[in-house]
Amino acid sequence: MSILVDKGTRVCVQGITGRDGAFHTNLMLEYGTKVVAGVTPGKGGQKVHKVPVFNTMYEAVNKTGANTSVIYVPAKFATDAMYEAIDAGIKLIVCITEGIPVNEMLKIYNYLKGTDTRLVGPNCPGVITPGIAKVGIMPGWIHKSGPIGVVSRSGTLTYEVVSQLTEGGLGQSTCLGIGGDTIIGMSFIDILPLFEADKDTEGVVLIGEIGGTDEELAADYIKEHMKKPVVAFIAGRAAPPGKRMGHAGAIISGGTGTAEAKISAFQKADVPVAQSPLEIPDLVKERV
Amino acid sequence: MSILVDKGTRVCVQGITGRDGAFHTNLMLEYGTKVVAGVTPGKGGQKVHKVPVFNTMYEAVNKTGANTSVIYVPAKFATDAMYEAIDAGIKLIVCITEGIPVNEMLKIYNYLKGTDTRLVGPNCPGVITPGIAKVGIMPGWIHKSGPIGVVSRSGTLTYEVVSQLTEGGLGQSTCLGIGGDTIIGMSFIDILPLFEADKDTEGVVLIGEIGGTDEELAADYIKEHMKKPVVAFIAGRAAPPGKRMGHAGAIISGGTGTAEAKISAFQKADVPVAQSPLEIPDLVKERV
Amino acid sequence: MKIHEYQAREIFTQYGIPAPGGAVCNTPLEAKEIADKIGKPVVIKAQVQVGGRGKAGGIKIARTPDEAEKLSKEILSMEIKGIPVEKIMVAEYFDIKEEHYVGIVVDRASKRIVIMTSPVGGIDIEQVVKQTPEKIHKANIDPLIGLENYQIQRLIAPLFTDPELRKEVILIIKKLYQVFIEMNCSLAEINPLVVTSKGELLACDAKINIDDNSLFREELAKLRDPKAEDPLELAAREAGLSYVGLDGNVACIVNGAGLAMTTMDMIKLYGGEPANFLDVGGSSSPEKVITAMKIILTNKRVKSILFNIFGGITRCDDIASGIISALNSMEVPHPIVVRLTGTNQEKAQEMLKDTNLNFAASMTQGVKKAIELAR
Amino acid sequence: MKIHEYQAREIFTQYGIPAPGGAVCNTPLEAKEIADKIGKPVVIKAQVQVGGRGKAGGIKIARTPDEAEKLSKEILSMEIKGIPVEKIMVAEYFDIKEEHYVGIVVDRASKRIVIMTSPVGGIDIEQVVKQTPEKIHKANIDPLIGLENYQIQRLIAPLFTDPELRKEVILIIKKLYQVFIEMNCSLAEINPLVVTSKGELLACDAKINIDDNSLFREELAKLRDPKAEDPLELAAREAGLSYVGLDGNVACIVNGAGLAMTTMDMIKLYGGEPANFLDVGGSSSPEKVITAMKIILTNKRVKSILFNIFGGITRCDDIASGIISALNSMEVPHPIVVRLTGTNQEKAQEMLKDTNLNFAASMTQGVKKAIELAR
Repeated sequence: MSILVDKGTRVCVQGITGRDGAFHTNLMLEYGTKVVAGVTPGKGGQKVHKVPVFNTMYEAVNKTGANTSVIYVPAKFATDAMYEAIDAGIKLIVCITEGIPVNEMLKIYNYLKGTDTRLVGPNCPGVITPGIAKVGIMPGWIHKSGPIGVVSRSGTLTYEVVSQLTEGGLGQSTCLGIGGDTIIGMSFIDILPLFEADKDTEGVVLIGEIGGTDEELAADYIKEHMKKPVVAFIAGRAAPPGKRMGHAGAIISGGTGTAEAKISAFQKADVPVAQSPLEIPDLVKERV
Repeated sequence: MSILVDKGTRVCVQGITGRDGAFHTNLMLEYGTKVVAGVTPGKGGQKVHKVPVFNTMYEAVNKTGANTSVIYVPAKFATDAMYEAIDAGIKLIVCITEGIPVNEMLKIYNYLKGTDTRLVGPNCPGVITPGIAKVGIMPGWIHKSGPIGVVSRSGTLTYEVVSQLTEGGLGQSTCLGIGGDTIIGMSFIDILPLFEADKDTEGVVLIGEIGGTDEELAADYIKEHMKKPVVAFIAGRAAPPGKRMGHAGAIISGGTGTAEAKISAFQKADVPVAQSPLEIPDLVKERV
Repeated sequence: MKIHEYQAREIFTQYGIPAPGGAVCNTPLEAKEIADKIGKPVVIKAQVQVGGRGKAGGIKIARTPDEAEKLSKEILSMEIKGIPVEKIMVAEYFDIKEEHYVGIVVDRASKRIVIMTSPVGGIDIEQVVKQTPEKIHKANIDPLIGLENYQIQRLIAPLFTDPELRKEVILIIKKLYQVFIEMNCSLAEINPLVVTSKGELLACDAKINIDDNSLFREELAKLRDPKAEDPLELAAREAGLSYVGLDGNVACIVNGAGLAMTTMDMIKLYGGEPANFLDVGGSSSPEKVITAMKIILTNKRVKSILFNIFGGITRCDDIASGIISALNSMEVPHPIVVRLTGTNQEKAQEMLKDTNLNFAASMTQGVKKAIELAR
Repeated sequence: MKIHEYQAREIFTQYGIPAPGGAVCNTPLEAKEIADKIGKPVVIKAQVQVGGRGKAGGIKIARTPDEAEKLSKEILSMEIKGIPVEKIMVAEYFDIKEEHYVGIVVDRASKRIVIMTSPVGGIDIEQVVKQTPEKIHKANIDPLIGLENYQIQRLIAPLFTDPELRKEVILIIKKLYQVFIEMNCSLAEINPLVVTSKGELLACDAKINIDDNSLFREELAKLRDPKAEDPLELAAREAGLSYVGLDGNVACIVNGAGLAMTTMDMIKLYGGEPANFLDVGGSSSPEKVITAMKIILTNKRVKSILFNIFGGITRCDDIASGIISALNSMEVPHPIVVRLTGTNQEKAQEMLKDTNLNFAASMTQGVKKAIELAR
């Protein structure tokens, strides 16, 4: 087992004919992901790495049975792509795109509540179930199948942590980045219950960062609902307040969102917080 | 048992200080309905027929435990009242108001899907569970407790049918009018499953009219899902096409919505269709 | 509420939807002047709110201003489906390469807004729906989200291949949607959306129906043309009633649309012919009853009048006091049958006990009595 | 993105939110002229995008045009929190009866839009939230529905009792919400919303932050004042990078915000001091690397440079080719430590094998090496 992505995952790449879309389609295929379709309006009929391209998601889903979409289209068109995917009945949308306006994401988030579709991202590296399928842009080779779930607000920092885990002999059930934006689809508290329920996950690594209160909510959730051990890491201890640290969501403002507050929340929930990614594998081994 | 309205129903009247609101508050109280609160912005602190008036639904719900709202406010303010009721956690909204713009109702309808609130109406007479409570404007005295569920797109026509049933010795489990507008909250196919599941309902009378295809959908639903007998009546056999018959929804346009089509759909579903309200009690007795 | 083509065209123009040059007028001379100004062949179109005006001869092409004057005179003297032509639209005539259809409606079944396109424009779209449904392309719009680009793309892909035309059509559809939302439409239609022989895109006909429940907005209400309407229906609506005239002789005054329809149905069932549909509405007042009586008395075919009232929010005493005022203020030459049940019925019966009306205890009894009295 | 008070005030005025008369200027003489035109006492306010300008002496009241000139001169020569005052706002001064707060923000926790009102206006709202939270009134707006009347009613009931004032405030809040939506704001605030001694309602301060992700809209992007910003951060942003200057001497160039923050954290953890946050972003190109190098070399405190790249969508070969171009096109006086892992890493290693950079196999190794080289 795993969460979100498994053997039944059939991927449609939205924006498959773009530079990044085509490049990562190839890498996903090489990893063994069932990329069954791509969509770029006006380019239907082409093929990208032997994957058939359609003009619309509706066509792609109907003709290929795609159930998962990964979005590489530019920010200006990304929410349109999401609505199209929802409308076509896609069950999981993974949105890689960065820079989507907040008011559009607010609408998408509230709209999704009335549907069966789940959204990971935007501004995220995607979801990988090692050895089965990767849906996104993470380098596949650093991952190894195993019992640890990884959930993160970051992209490359996740790769760093995963490669530490793999080097430390700890494989992963599923790893995912939920995105660095202010408003994202699934949050930590949406992902943690999935890991808690997943038979193949024995422990979870949670990688947070400054900004917002999602880590504090996650700490509360872990304390009250989780039996599986969780190890946390928080990026941004050295960040000054009031400055956006790259991610739209990584900003300490009005005294909330500090690394200290998040670390203290985890400590209160008996979740050990690593000081550096290097420490994570040992903290996990102590608990699992 | 019954559907939608029962002993636990605690009503808040939105627009309680208006002419109709106050008048029907009194009649609902006389019928035995637990009218626990009223709301009119700016008139908080007053009492109407000993019912306390609040400025906001939030206050009304928090202070009185109201779980059902009945709306008598003018069309211009009615959707605002509905959003307020939804926001305050009301479980059933009964909207009596007539003349609400269609585009506002389209929004309300689609918004409700993401909530736990049910809407009966607008432009409807309300819901009554005889002997227990009435939430609306129907004359209480024509009803009698018993095994027949009544659901109707009409108001006064429903009274006519109900009084025939009562005179014919057939009491009612719950009677409701779902409203005569183009876009309404609950439709026949939302109500029929409730009657099918209700232990105290042994048969259903469905009163349709020209316009739309809700009766055709109901016929399909009955054929495929219902074990309890249903008797139908369709108003508007003598209506000319292209003319709106009072109700915004009662119009034959583009060849759809004719009485013939609806009657034929029911006949195909083995649902007897009465030629006049007078025939209904006998048709029910034959089946129940 | 229907509005005229020229009104819809003005709205489209305000929103930036391209239309052929032209103007509306009500005399042949003005038509000539407009044609002269355009300086090209023109098309003259009767402004009537009924379908099939083309087949009825209400649309003609004039090559010269003089011909425009002549044809305008003909059209302005026509009646189309019983409606006299009061105004005509004179617009530039174009050679047509393609005729498409774009329309937006409220869809009752899905409870959403539906946009439809078809490469088969210029004819009644319902015919296309019936005969070649595969040529209709639909998109379902969630009113909470609005029209999305992917939906437009899907709708126009089967109609237009030229990228430049596509760009223009996308804008036109967005503007049409904006009209639909901002003008509280129940229908907004361009049929045909024309590609001229020179490759221009033009909305060559404009149709807008406005949601009746939105007419509290003054800017929408003022679009109504009282002349385009049956005067009795107009008078009824202004008094807050619903009236539809029919061909029979048994008039009825009923509270509630469903019961009013059923009353008509029963009149027919028992061998009579209803003279009208008349719903006095929910919160009825004595004044409404008086207006209802006046409207009914205008219909010379009427032989008897049936009041069929089942009071809920309507109070029987309001109706009774309306009947009394009406009898006191006007001559009523027809026999009246009264059936009053429901809210405040005792009070009403008390009020009417000294009149010489025919009382009925049930709808059936009332209907039968009224039919009998109409013979 | 923050914008100046005077810009926010202009936007408010365009939307019909009432504000005191006045204008913005950048010389004492102009200030005198504006004050003269107003003909009443004026308030002079420094236009700087930092909080606490009042306490810092950046807001002064002038009774006469001459005094306005004198005080303007003082304010225009000030620096507030390190920012020189370039412009001042000169506005009519009013006797204040009440000061309220109205603000709209994106609420991360509820993922909705939140409107807040408070009868305690004119001071930092976060202080009110902390000290007297019962004086903050909130409404949660579903972005799919928008602001509803009942919400406004609830928000203003505790602030205003006068029915006329309430009507005006309802309009102001509706307009503020419209500004928030149409201008893609992350914050839109009137603080204080003043009731003058004569009973007038005026927005006496205006604050708008615009969502950075919406700056592709030109009309929003042009509101940016480059002078109000750190020049390095500006240069970085224009090149598609994220840069924040810090006080240390170990520079870092990282791909990904989380990894960049962690790199800073690690530099500190191992006893060094980071010179900056620098994220080259997702789809990185060689050009971005060159710009990053240029920015870092502008910081005179820098002693060593660490590249920490874990390639995903970023390709290591792009970074490598950027490094090579940078080394070829500019003088780099500091030692460079390179850690490159991930997508196309072999290609990158091959490209860089002939340079004399310091290579690190891991982040920890790279961080330690860079700290060592900075000593």
